[in-house]
Amino acid sequence: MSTGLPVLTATDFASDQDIRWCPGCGDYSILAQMKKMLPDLGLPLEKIVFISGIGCSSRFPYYMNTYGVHSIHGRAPAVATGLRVARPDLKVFVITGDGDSLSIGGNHFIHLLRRNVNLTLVLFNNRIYGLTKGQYSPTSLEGAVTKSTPMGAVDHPLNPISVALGAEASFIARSVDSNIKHLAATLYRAAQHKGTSVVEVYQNCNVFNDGAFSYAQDKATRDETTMELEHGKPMIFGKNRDKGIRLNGLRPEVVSLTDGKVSQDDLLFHDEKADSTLVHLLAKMRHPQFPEPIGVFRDIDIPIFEDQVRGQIDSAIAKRGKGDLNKLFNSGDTWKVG
Amino acid sequence: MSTGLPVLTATDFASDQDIRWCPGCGDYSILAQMKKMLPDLGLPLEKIVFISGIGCSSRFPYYMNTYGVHSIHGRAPAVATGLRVARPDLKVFVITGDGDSLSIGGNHFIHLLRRNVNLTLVLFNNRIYGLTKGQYSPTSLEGAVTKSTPMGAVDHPLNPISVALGAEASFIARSVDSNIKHLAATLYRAAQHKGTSVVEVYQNCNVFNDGAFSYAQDKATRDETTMELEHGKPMIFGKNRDKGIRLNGLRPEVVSLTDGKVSQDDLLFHDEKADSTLVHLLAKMRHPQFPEPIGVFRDIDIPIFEDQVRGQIDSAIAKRGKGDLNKLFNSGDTWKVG
Amino acid sequence: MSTDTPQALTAKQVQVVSGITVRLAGDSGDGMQLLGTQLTNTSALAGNDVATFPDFPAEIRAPRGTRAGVSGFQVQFAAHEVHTPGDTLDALVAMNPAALVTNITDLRHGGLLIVNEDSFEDKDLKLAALTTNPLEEPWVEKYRLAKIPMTKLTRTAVESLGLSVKEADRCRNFFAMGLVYWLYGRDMDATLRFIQAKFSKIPEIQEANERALRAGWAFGETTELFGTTYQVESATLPAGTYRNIMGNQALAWGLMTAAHLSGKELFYGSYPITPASDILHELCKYKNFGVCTVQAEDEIAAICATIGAAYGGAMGVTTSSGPGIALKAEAMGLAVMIELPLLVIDVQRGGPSTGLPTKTEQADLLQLLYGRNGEAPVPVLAARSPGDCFDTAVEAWRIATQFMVPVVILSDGYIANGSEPWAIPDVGALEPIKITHPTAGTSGEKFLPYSRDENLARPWAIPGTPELMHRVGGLEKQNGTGNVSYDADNHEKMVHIRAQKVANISKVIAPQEVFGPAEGELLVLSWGGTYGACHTAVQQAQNAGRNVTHCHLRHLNPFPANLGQILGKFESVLIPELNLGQLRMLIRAKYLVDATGYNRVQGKPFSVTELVDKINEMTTEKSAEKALQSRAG
Amino acid sequence: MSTDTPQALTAKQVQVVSGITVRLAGDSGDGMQLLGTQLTNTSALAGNDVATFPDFPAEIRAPRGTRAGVSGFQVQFAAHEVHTPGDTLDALVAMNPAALVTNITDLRHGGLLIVNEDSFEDKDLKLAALTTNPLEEPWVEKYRLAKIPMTKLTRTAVESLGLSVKEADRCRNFFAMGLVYWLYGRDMDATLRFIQAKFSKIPEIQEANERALRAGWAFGETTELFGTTYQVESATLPAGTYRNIMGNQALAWGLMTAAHLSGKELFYGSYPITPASDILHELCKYKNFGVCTVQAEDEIAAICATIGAAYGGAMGVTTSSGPGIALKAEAMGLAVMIELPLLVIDVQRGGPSTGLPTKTEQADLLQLLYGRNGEAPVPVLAARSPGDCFDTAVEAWRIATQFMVPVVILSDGYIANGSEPWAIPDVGALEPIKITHPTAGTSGEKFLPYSRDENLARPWAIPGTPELMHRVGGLEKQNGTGNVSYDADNHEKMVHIRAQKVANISKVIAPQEVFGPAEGELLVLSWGGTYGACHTAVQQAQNAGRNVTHCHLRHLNPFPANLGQILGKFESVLIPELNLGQLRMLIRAKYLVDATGYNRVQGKPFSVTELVDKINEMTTEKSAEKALQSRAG
Ligand SMILES: Cc1ncc(C[n+]2csc(CCOP(=O)(O)OP(=O)(O)O)c2C)c(N)n1
Ligand SMILES: Cc1ncc(C[n+]2csc(CCOP(=O)(O)OP(=O)(O)O)c2C)c(N)n1
Ligand code: SF4
Ligand code: SF4
Ligand SMILES: [Mg+2]
Ligand SMILES: [Mg+2]
Repeated sequence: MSTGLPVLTATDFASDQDIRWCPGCGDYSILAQMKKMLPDLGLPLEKIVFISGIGCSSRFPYYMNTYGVHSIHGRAPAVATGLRVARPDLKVFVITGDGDSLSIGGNHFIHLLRRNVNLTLVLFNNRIYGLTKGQYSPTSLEGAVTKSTPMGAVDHPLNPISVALGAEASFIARSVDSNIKHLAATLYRAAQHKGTSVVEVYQNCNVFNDGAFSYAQDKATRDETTMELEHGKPMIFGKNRDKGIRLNGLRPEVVSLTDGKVSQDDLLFHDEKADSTLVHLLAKMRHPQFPEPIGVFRDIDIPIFEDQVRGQIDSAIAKRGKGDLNKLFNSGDTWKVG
Repeated sequence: MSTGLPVLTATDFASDQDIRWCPGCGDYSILAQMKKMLPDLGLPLEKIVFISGIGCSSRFPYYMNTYGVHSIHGRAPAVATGLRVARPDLKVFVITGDGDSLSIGGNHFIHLLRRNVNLTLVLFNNRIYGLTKGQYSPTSLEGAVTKSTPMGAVDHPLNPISVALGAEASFIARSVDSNIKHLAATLYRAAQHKGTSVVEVYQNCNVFNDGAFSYAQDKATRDETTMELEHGKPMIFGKNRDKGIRLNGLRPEVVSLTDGKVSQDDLLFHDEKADSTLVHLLAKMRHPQFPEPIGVFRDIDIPIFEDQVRGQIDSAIAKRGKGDLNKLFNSGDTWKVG
Repeated sequence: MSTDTPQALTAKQVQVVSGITVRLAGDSGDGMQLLGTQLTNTSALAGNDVATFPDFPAEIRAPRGTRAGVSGFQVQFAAHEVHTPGDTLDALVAMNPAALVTNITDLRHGGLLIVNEDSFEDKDLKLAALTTNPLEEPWVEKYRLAKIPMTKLTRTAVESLGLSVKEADRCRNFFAMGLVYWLYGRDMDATLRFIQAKFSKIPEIQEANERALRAGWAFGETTELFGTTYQVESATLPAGTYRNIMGNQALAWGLMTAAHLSGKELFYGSYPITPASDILHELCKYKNFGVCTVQAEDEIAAICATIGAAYGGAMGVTTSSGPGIALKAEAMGLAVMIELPLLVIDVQRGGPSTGLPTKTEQADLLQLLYGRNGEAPVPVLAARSPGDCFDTAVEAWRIATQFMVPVVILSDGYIANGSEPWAIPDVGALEPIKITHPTAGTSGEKFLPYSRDENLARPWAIPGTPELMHRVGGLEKQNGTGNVSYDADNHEKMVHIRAQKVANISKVIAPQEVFGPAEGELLVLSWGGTYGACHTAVQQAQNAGRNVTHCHLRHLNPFPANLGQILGKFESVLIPELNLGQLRMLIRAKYLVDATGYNRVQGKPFSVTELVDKINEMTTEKSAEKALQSRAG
Repeated sequence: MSTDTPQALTAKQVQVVSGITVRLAGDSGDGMQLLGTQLTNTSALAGNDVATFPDFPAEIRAPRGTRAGVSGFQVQFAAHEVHTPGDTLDALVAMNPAALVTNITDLRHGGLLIVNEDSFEDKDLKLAALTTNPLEEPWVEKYRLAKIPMTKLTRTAVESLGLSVKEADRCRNFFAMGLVYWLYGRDMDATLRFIQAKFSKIPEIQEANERALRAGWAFGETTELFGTTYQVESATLPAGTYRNIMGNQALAWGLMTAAHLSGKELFYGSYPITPASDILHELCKYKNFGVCTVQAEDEIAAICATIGAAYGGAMGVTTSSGPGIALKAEAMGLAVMIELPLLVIDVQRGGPSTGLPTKTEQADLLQLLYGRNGEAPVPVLAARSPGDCFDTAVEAWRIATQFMVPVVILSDGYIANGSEPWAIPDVGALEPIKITHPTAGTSGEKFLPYSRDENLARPWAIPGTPELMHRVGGLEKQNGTGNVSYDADNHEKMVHIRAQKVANISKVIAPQEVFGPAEGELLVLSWGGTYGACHTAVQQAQNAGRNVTHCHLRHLNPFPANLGQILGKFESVLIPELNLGQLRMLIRAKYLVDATGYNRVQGKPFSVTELVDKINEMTTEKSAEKALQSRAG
């Protein structure tokens, strides 16, 4: 989209602060793709605000030459909601980690989604607490051995996509830090969505949880272990696009497209606008049983919180006229003295 | 189940405190059915603990002649988790409201479920904040006019069943305050489950949200507006059991069983052990488009948090022997003086 | 009232009295709060000064007829200034036995006791956990008892309307109202208007309530039961247009006015909690004033949303009560660190923990001052009366924006639900609140988000402003640039700047005033909602010739610059508080003054009498003329 | 060390010194913390008294070579008692330019400066934001510079093992270590054992590190670079078996011991936060001791789970740091109301808000005392050193169970990560903690969950006990029955009981002791982690003849019963704190003593020197003999 504005480049979005992530951290690539994607939005720097909680990932705003708030642990969605309601003219991004958004911040996360505040939330999922040096997180797998679980984690991990769906999110997507083209494209789609868009990014913490997503990151394996979702297209994956997903009752199953038994038309077709049941089914497809879907799971239009909040203000003014304090104070039973 | 214990009756479970709910409140019937059901568990009074947050519903423990904690707003699941881990010999119930569990307590709610702590949570859903005199809650419908939303609520309501499913709950059920037989039976099923069992109860707040669930409560309409789930049985409803639910792709649809076109075998069969996709689809069936399913949506067996926590302690002792502090203190580099 | 001995109820006579204290008590279902409000408005309209004290159970609808279910509303209306709802009752209206036994001890001997005798049957007594009928107890002799079959009389009054018994009985309260109106020569018009408005949709109910009201009045006139009616002349308040106002309402209006005066949009993020919820209920009515209310998922989200709005340039306000305020502590620390203007309002209730939600207390002062990690100072103001909530809100926002700091306002359940006549201000005449947001290019060099003005305030640059992009956050900031800094000296400097900034506020606030001699025997130092009782007690003691002065604080942090001097001028200092001595600790620590505390923690306001007694105990008889001298001088 | 002027590095000689302070500084990746720990243990094993101060960046791995990435570890080892890591350095080992420039100012003139010259190339200088090579600056003259090509030497040492360059270079730190060991005549055995254990799985790395260590030692011996080696005799500590212990470790062990002494299971609910997380990491290792650790979803859940466990009869403990403690405020109020024993531990860090996570501070005292709604008093204890964390934990649990009250322990980042020799106690010899849970039928009549014993403690009846079923909660409780009560007098009574219960603790705690004369010119009053610096400063001043006494508090609430008398015996009182004067306020308020504050908020411990200066400023020269007299008498 073109505006009269001077065209910006990725470097315009870099702040003057040196970056403090560990060498090799997946956060770098997410930062890079974000900067690469932002100019395409055609917005001036001052119209963009990054809001984060606490965590390695949440240092993100300091590295952006935009407005930003590095808030407190888990509360970024609430801060962002207030900002959007007060300033619907701003483009807001929420940057959060798996602990920030699903551990301490889980409640704000689901309430952000149910309100459908118009902003983009990027969830850096490294399945670990990075900043506090390696305790397990709500997305750590069962049995994960970490600083706080020497004998293995015992709670069942949360699936960010399922939680988002449980909270009726209107836009849900997933990407991978190292899959940079896909990541940039997915961030762009999310930024275009009207309402809350959630992007889970598989992010490697090479210091405390190295290789957690290697299956989805390695060029060698990723075509077999992930499946790019395309709206209206059949669900096909594999280096040679030789496998697909077919529906069997309410169950997805992997089928071969080479043995001639199954044709593309028999496959499950992706529909970003479909009932949430399809999204649910896709969310449940986990490695290694299934290729893990990446891309946009869902993109539907439903009313936006701040639009409605402000809409009520406008219609109240339309109905009752702009309020007059003196009138208000003098309404009802009053009396004069002297 | 029979134990050597003196057989208890409902009245044994009544405390000496007078009940302070509004006349006509749905909470009375839930309390009554709970007391009616408890003796069937064959547990002595002292082995049972009721833990609640804050709200009208959360006054519940005061009325039970068992142990109990009337904790703070939204935190009952956390208190209960600590108690269960410390005391796996106790039968624990969590009593909570729609605001208590899904507004301020939403995060503890989902983390309780993902841990699958062995207890029964009863969610009194009256779609309103009762105790604070009538503000909208996360389950209030869009447009709900309440003390805090004179022009109607604008956020999209949370569906407790969907949220529970998003957090991978192992037992999910729904019942209605006035449907007392069904309520008692459902509470009993929940209490029998090993793991976290969630029961959403439609509860009438006759003072601030009267009739919110009248469609599901009135004997006249409830057979048409609700559908009792039965494991392994086809989904049939209607006063004359003349309607059923059939699957169309991933979509459920209401079909007539009278026009001879559809037979019971064509219907969707309920399976409490099925993939979560079926539960998801049932959760999405809302009045008036669909009859709302009541009864047990899901009942699966997965590992229990406190069992595993204690299991690790036991195996650590088995492996390394019961710890000896003197040994520990004197291990590693030490030196003598004098 | 003068007389203290029961007087026969004979021939009617009008007695002029300077003030009357009445309490209406009945079932929470009986609409006592509504009656109380009506009597209050009517009395205010009659030109009396009034003060009220509603007292209702924590339960929504406690079981009918039980003691727990009793709801009461006390009003004092007088021909002179009143600052409290009154200590003892001149009249008690008890709609049932539970209401009688739970309130009777507050009725003065010889006071008027009006009961609905229809509700004293065995089942009623049982509900009130009574084995005998109190009306037959010897101690009722101490009062002037008026037994009235209100139920029967009301039913007859509305008979022809064909209402159900239940509906008919619901009109009882208006019968009682009518009787009270007659007794005190009150005008029924306002209440009739109210009935018409409220029940316009159900004409027969409207008609029924009107009839019940009139029947009550007529009953008083015709029956032999009452020998005297009472007349309270109108008080001489300062000239102006008045209305009756409740504390939470005044707070809401004050916030709206502050937004207006500063040209800001009011963003209000809150989570319901007693007794603060009514602020939310009030503000959400005024969307056409551009008021934006968000009911958040919890108190943490509420304040965080408010912080987000403040970063965006709005007037951010969040309110709660004790337990909810505790949850806001961490986020308040963030607001301190990022130095944004913000109002955090605590309507205090009985604590600790869930405590006594519907009772009043002053025990959150130290929580608001110190309940955050690290050195995180915030200004704290406290309102002293329902009407004062308005001014306090406006001043708090003035300070917040001038010093770029979150400001705390303390109210309490007593003033939040209490009401008093309020001299309506002319909004146009109020001093505007000037706020400037920096814009690009005002200075050539790089923008410094943590640069300082003469107040040590940093610039409030808001998103959308070209070239001023900057990041704020909870990590220590480098002064000037606002970049994250772990530098030792910078940290110490910032800790001092944040403290000094708050301390500097004492330079802009009005010097503390006192009521009474500027020096002498005893200074009564109070804050917040106890103003009325303390002021009245000091006044009475002064009139009785005691050498005592009253000093009431609005500013708890920082203290007014001249407070030290004031304290130094008195032989002793008495600090009455509805807590265990929180202000007292602050005063002792700061001024090393051996202040005495008078502390009550009973969930209810002070009585004037207990304070007068304490003052008498701490002052000497002979001091009378001393007092006069220094007043003369 | 004595000499202060650079001396030529010529013929080797052994110099016996009473103590040495060394700091190892390098990239966070260079393993400086590991080296520091090794040097500490080795020195402790050599019988020295030691004190340490690790100082690392907030980032996990700040960018290599930058100033932000510098990690340091300071050790003082001595032949006498030491309570601080030392003010100025006798030797600084700098592995790169960033480490050099960020630490050099702490090296005393004439101090030994050892650098890895291989890491002073242009790219290294650039990373450190340097334009010139500091080794060529004139000011290095002030120090005894030893430029050593550590990288090259290490590579040669491990050459034959066929490691990658990266792997080889990782051994550099052990080369430096070996050199330091030689310099101070340290024994390499312990470190060799450590290397063998740590790298047993990768033999070639193990071998490489061993070689590097030996090469460093050999280099010292052979090279002409060093004229002197230093010898530190072993200190004369009280007899016993010692180990080196860190604060968080001692805290964890103290909790386990308290559980053992009380026959309770330790339930630990926590949420990770710097600098408290290591307590979780430590405790979760000891499952075979029956320790139950739960990492909750947030701090609120952590304390609530702990409350649930406590209700169930377990020993409940929750830990956090400032921001997380703020979140626990509401639940702490619940614990106060339901009167259950519980430990809440705050390892303080720089604030407010997220502040300076890895820096130390003492600014949470008032938060813990007052950061809750209503009157919600809790006992507060503070540990004074790493080893003292153990005793403090045990005493805190003793108090909690004896008085049925949640108890707060304050630690801080400095003692949490610092270490010192610890005289290992014989657990069998420690006094047991007696706890009795009531059982059914002990008394015929109805069980009263809120009845009181001589300490005002209520019975701890736990679920599963027949006939004792009862409900607790956050609403005010009726004394005795524990039923919900809104009664005015009961509320006031309960508020006083909860306050009195905490006040009563002063009857059971040991009377406060002082170090120095019992009366005189100056009392230095301190608390928590500043013990070491304050004690050492007072000792030095006393030795210099000043009339000064040290009083260090473990109990902040209630204060020891005799504190008032102690304060009264001194002409002036100095209260040094790493905050803006929080204890000072409490002391002034309670005792009306005009105490002076010495306050630093720089995220780091006091230096002994600054305190000595302050003491000298507040005492008189002539007081010397006075001091001696009162010591004699
Ligand atoms: C209230 C509070 N509790 C705890 C912490 C400590 N803390 C900081 S970040 C973090 C979790 C980080 O994990 P995640 O959100 O996954 O982010 P990551 O570092 O992995 O990117 C924790 C527990 C804090 N800063 N504040
Ligand atoms: C920390 C805190 N915030 C707010 C409140 C006030 N409060 C009490 S109950 C409640 C909500 C009640 O709604 P719900 O959970 O649906 O229970 P119900 O009364 O409807 O049964 C609120 C907001 C409180 N007691 N504590
Ligand atoms: S700790 Fe992990 S997540 Fe954090 S910066 Fe380092 S690599 Fe990245
Ligand atoms: S307010 Fe509603 S929910 Fe609460 S007791 Fe009354 S009827 Fe029941
Ligand atoms: Mg993470
Ligand atoms: Mg509800």
